[in-house]
Amino acid sequence: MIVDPITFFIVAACFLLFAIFSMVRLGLGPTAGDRIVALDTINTLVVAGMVVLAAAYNEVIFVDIAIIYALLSFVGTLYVARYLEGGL
Amino acid sequence: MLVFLATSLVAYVLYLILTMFTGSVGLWSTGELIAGAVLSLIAGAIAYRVAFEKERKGEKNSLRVLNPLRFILFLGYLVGPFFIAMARANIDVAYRVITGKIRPGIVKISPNLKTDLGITLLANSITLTPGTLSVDVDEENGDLYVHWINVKNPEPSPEEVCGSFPYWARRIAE
Amino acid sequence: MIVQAIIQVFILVLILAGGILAVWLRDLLAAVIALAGASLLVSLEFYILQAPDVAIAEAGIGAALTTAIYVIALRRTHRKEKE
Amino acid sequence: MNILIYVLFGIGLTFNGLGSFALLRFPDVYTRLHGATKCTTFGSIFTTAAVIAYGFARGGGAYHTLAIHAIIALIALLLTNPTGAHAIARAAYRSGVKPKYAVVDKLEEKK
Repeated sequence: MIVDPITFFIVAACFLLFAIFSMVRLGLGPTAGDRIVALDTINTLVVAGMVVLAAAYNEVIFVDIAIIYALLSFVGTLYVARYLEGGL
Repeated sequence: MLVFLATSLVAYVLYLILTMFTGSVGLWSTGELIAGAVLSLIAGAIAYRVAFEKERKGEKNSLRVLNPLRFILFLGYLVGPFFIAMARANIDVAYRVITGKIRPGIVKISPNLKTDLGITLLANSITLTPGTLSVDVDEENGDLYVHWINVKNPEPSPEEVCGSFPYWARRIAE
Repeated sequence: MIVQAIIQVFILVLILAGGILAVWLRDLLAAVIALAGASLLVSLEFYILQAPDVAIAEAGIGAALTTAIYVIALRRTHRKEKE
Repeated sequence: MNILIYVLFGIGLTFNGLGSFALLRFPDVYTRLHGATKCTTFGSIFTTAAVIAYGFARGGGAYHTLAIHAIIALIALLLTNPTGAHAIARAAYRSGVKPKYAVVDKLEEKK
């Protein structure tokens, strides 16, 4: 009836595999814009993985870290984008 | 003053949702209720200047956003037309990732929205739906510059790019 | 628990890749971005090791504060590294 | 209920994988943003929905709290992701990156 926790761990491992692909783009990317896109993708993947792992460990506070991380990584992305625009 | 109270109220509702199932007074414990009230008043005092800004052309505060009817309309928009458009967008992008057929370009549309909230809603909707990505916005008259991955027509109408979204944004935000 | 071991290996490989990129790239803005990615994955490692409070602190400092300070410092100086 | 959770995870993983492959395959910043933003947001909706379904299926106070917090995390992700994509696109355009293979560029004509 209830899903085995090993499923959640397998899903999180797949997320990290995709994060490795994005890290390749972060290393290759010719302009700074490509690198920020890769960082944004890694952020989204890690936040989704944190929510999945919280269900695997059965701890509520782990989801709160995902919320905080989603909001704070947005601040970092905005800083780099403002720098590229020439503002700040 | 009204803006301050509204901001505090939104913060308090969020706090109550986050601390649900903790105690005996209804679903919450007494300590959580008091601490939430104090913290949300502090948050409202700090953030009320940026939470509800003045409109772009009028003078009144845009408190109409707090109308519950608009919330219900927004939820219906999220699960109805928005979700269908998003699913279509993803199948389209998946097709283009696999085959690699693209014909990109930047086009301009004029949706004639008046409030900042309406333009934000429309731009976010455009970013998440078929083949389009909002690049820049003209601050004076609200024109949007949209990167389109498969250009069919160099000078399109708003309906051609984003379907019924300007209609929904106007109904929700104005 | 072979899957958990695989997760640990992936995270450590990613942290190592981020750190090496941050040292190796000549464009300093790109190095800052790689450092932000590395600190993000350090936070995930703390999370896997069951230390949520440390993970929250690392999230706040690594993602927002360090990136902001480095970007402001770049604004005042040069973007490219000198040979 | 089990089958529903497995199906949601399958769809979510497929779209997340396509998103990160799009990052490697497309030619310039704007098309990469298309793939990355849309596919990862859509995939994350599905995997988070699987966690929400798991929380409500297990029942009890702790699991309901897990599901509600997952809903709030999903809302935060939905709000911040397209806004960040818009900021990156605007910054890339203003820093002088031109779209490759573009057939029309109205923003260029404006300036």
